[in-house]
Amino acid sequence: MVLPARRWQTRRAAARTERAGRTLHAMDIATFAIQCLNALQYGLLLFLVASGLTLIFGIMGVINLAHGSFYMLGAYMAFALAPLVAGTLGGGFFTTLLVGVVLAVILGYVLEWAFFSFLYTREHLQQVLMTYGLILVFEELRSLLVGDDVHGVSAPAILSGTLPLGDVMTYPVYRLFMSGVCLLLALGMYLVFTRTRLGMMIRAGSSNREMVQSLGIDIKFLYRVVFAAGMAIAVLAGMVAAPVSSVYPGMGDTVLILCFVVVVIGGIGSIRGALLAALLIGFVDTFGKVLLPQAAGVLVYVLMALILLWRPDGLFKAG
Amino acid sequence: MKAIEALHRTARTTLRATLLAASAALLTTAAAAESGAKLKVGLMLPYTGTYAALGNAIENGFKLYLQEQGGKIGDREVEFFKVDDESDPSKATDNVNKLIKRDNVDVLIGSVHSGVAMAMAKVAKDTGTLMIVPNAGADAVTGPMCAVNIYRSSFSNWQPGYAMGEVMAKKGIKKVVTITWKYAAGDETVRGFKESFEKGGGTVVKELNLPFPNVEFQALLTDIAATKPDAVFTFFAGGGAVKFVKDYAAAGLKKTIPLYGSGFLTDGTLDAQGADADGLMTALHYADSLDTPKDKAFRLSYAKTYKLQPDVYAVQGYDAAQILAVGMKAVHGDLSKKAEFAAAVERDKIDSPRGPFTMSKAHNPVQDIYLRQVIGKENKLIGVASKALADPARGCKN
Amino acid sequence: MSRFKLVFVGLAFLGMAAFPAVAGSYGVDFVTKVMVYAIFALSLELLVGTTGLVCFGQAAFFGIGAYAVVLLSPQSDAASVYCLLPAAVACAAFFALLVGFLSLRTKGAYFIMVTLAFAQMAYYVVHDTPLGGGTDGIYLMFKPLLGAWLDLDKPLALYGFTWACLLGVFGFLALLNRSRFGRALAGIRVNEQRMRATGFSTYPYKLAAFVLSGAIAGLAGFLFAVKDGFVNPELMSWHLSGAVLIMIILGGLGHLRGALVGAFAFALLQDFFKSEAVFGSMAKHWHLGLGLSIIASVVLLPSGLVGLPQQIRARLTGRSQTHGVDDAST
Amino acid sequence: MLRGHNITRRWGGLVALNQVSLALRQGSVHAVIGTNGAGKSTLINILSGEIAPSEGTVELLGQDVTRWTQPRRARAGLGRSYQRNTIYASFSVLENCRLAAQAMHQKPWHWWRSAAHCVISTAIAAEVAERVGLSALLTRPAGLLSHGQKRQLEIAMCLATQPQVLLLDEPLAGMGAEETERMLTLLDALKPHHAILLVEHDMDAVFRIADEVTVMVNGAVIATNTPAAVRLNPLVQAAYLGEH
Repeated sequence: MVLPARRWQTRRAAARTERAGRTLHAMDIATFAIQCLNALQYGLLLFLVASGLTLIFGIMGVINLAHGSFYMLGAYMAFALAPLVAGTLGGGFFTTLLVGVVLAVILGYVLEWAFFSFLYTREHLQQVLMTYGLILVFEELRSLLVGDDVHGVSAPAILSGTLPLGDVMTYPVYRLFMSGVCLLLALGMYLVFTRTRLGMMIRAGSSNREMVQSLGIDIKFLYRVVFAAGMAIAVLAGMVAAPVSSVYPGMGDTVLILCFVVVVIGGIGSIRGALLAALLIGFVDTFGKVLLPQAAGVLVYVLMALILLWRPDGLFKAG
Repeated sequence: MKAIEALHRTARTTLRATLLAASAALLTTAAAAESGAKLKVGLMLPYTGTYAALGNAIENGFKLYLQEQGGKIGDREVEFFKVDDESDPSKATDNVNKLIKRDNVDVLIGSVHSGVAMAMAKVAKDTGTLMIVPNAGADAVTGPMCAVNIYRSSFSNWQPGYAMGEVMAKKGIKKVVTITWKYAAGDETVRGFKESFEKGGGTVVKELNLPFPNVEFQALLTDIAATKPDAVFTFFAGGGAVKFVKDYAAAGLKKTIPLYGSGFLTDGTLDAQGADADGLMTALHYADSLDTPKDKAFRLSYAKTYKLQPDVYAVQGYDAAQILAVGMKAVHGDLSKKAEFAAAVERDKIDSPRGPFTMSKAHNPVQDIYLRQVIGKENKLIGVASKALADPARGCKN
Repeated sequence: MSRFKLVFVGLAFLGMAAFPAVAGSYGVDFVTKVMVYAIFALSLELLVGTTGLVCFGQAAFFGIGAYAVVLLSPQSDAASVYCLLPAAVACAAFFALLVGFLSLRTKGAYFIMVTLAFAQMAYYVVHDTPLGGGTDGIYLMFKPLLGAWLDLDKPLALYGFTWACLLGVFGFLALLNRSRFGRALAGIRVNEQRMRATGFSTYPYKLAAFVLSGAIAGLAGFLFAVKDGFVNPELMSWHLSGAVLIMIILGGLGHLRGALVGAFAFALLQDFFKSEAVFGSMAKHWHLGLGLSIIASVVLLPSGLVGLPQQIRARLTGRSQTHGVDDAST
Repeated sequence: MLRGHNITRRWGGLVALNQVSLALRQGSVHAVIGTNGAGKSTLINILSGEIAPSEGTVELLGQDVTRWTQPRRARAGLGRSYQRNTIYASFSVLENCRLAAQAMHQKPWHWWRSAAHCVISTAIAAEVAERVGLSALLTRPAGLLSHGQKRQLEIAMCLATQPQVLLLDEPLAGMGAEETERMLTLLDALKPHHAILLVEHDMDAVFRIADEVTVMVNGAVIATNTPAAVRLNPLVQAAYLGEH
């Protein structure tokens, strides 16, 4: 005879095995591996967008709400520039990328000069107001110039193939290319930060503004460069993502908050932290959707809250 | 320095102008509506943001009908008042009040976003203002919220889903996975689908959801591949629909697991989706090649007027104007006779480009839902998925 | 200056009180809405302007106050304001206590983001779970009654009630700012470390301010729900948190009347640029005008709209602004 | 009255303070000198409770306060001034002092009463302002004071909490001769009733006023003695005073 308590335990154990069995069924090893790949790829894309933000945020202390608009600008550039570039330079996707980035650098440089250069001595929140104004202006200019329709951007022919993945699925080569770009950029930023004089200046600038000035570095120029670089990265991210995400009004909006989450989890101004945080979010989001669909929307924020309660300065403090 | 001063001055003048305009707007509460001269139509549609293109199409459709009638509805000239609802339900009540109380409109046309439409319906019901919904499919508008003065020229979310469920069950498809955004339109469409599909003997083995504006589908596509259903049914619209269709094709699933959807998956998005959408089957109350005289005339006239191809939203806007015209004619321009207005609309057939339809008691179209297939950037008509399908109007006490 | 302030605020409240006499029903509605937003902005001003805590999740408290009204109202008849108002405020305050308790451990931009995170959690709870009644929102079937004599379903009654609430909140915060509590908060804004060294345990002060702010936002939420009779998850979205932050920055941080002015200016600017009478077909691109005027205000009004008189005076007397008195601690 | 015992502070692998001990007595000024980076500020921060020591204990008025928070130590009678001015620029001189005085009479629940009506705080504020010689400038916004006046106000705010132990971080920094003189007179006047720790770079002033001097090098104490004895200490001369 089995005691009631024991019986209850057995039943619970049975339930547990059954549940485990179901989960196992839902996700065998191959699927798990593919999901990891998805998470990795999503995380890397997030990093690509967020790294520009963390650069501007960390070094200049500007909370740039318009970063999402820069991303949108990039995506629309990929759409609108392609025919122009093909017509004038005869180039394809990669030439367009190059042209876009160059334009972004120029635009970023000018934007900093026109809208931000006089704001650093003011209250920080004035900058927030400024970037908010920019969001509205960018969004409307987009509507006036390109219209409100959804557009697709096709991937370049060389990258439009797919790789077989399991028996039903395939994996688009272009996504691999995207991940490659993200990794390259991460590596590039790492090298610039650790190996070059500019990187040294940037790191010094993020930790101590007075010291930089006392070293005789032109901080105005430094800021302008950083802002332009941050913008160029966002635009690049938008252009690279365009063939996958397509371009549509309001696309910068959704990406913005996620980017801030990445930056803050990673530690403001830390490229390493941003990379780690982006990957973390990639995994949480991907597996959350599959395993905990009811809470998928909230998981990322729970993650952020938990991490910040554990480490109030993010994973890596800059400097 | 001069420049700055000038700027200052402009800023000040602008401020003054703002205050003047605003106070003027606030204070004029015109009692001019009584004159009976012009019919005041309030368009509360999204003109900015994600749905801006839809708002414009609806307005175009509405104005096209008006133009065909010589600029008059029920012998009254029409004056338009427009409000951008921004697809933001939290501002909806204010926006609709702007039209009702400030502009004293006789008719409300709106909106696209169903949360906004819900807020509007509440105000319309409370104030008794005539309202025609030209898109938002929220079941509740012609369900629990139904009223004698609230009409819909489009569809209920339930309708395309239900029709597609019937079709797929008839095809002998057994196991289906559904995937949509976790919000009302998605939920209601899937619910309609499930109702008819399971009635027809199929089973929905998995219902996948993702939080609303999220467009990162890869994880769920992998899940679909692992589940290996016979087919997938989906509801997405706008940018999300484009990305979903492209991702679905890129993941190679299109070849192995056929994708079906509510028609919004491929409406207004085909250019962006390109070849990835080819062959997709969807259900909606309109298609690109209906080949009826009425539709041909409509399309020709629309294309001429706006240099654009019409879409389902334009049709819905056009029909909103038709519904208004039918009612207006019956009451001879006196909108206070709500019961007679309603009786006329319920009795008459609306000669829509989508094919004639009638209005249910709850004021939702009783219409054919077409089965369409994407062929060469067009939603070609394949057949009728469900003939004269009426929304069950659950909760409507009319 | 102080007398000027008093006169300005007094006139503003008198003007609002007298407004329904000259305005039509839309005007009454409009100003009711703006007054609700002004209360909401004041709640944030207590945190940002007074205490120096930039909260980016204020909409959550607003939304919780609003949802509490709808969810706690009986289905079949009207509730009493006496029960419902405290209940809505208490719900918001309780959530603020929870959020503040955890988030006040962090500082600066991290604090901004943690408050955002909690607000997003609240948003997704009402958006994705059956608790909140769905993504399309839910209706308040019967508006609450205030005793037998004041039916908040009547626009004028609601206007008066909102006006009184605004006056109450404004007066309360004005007193609070002058009190020892308020001075301590101001000290914390400028230099929290110094306050600690002086002997103030700053955490309880900040938490108290946070809860108060949440409660006031809850009051604004209550009024909003009663006004619209409809609540929607968008009430908790970060867009609204952002908008209210923009209002107080536009108005001028560090001044209670800044929140008032900001709420009005923001609403009027929107209405102005949306007006077809002025802009014709460009009215549909009203974001452009709003964006440009916000940028212009940043360029031309370094201390917000409330700093404008001083700026003009400085210009008239031919002197540049005195930069001596600012809150930089060095 | 304040005693630090074997205080050690490590930042990662770096040792900022190594086994530092010192004791302050009422009626004496204890100066701490040392080069930049010797650990003086870290020491003051640990004594006042701003940062926690890795090892060692702090004793205030006979109680072990190592685990107390900074505000609690402050209320128990430990006052400190900062190297940088920490006054509130937009408040008047009186308000600055009153805010500090208020720390002992917080009563935050009195939300309806203006802080200006708090009799005790106002009286204390006026008194400390007078002691540092600012009573003529009570209504002036602190941001408009001269540098020396700001330093005086800093001390006044420190005194407003009526502490028994004072930790002063470079109160003379950036002052002119006349202002220095006034400050030293003030310190002399404070000496009988307070225990004072003075971190200072101005050697002349230190040797004039201090009763005891601790010399720190690289986070460690190399000598503690009377000024005269310290001056003669060869270790100190080699490490520090030799530069003169």
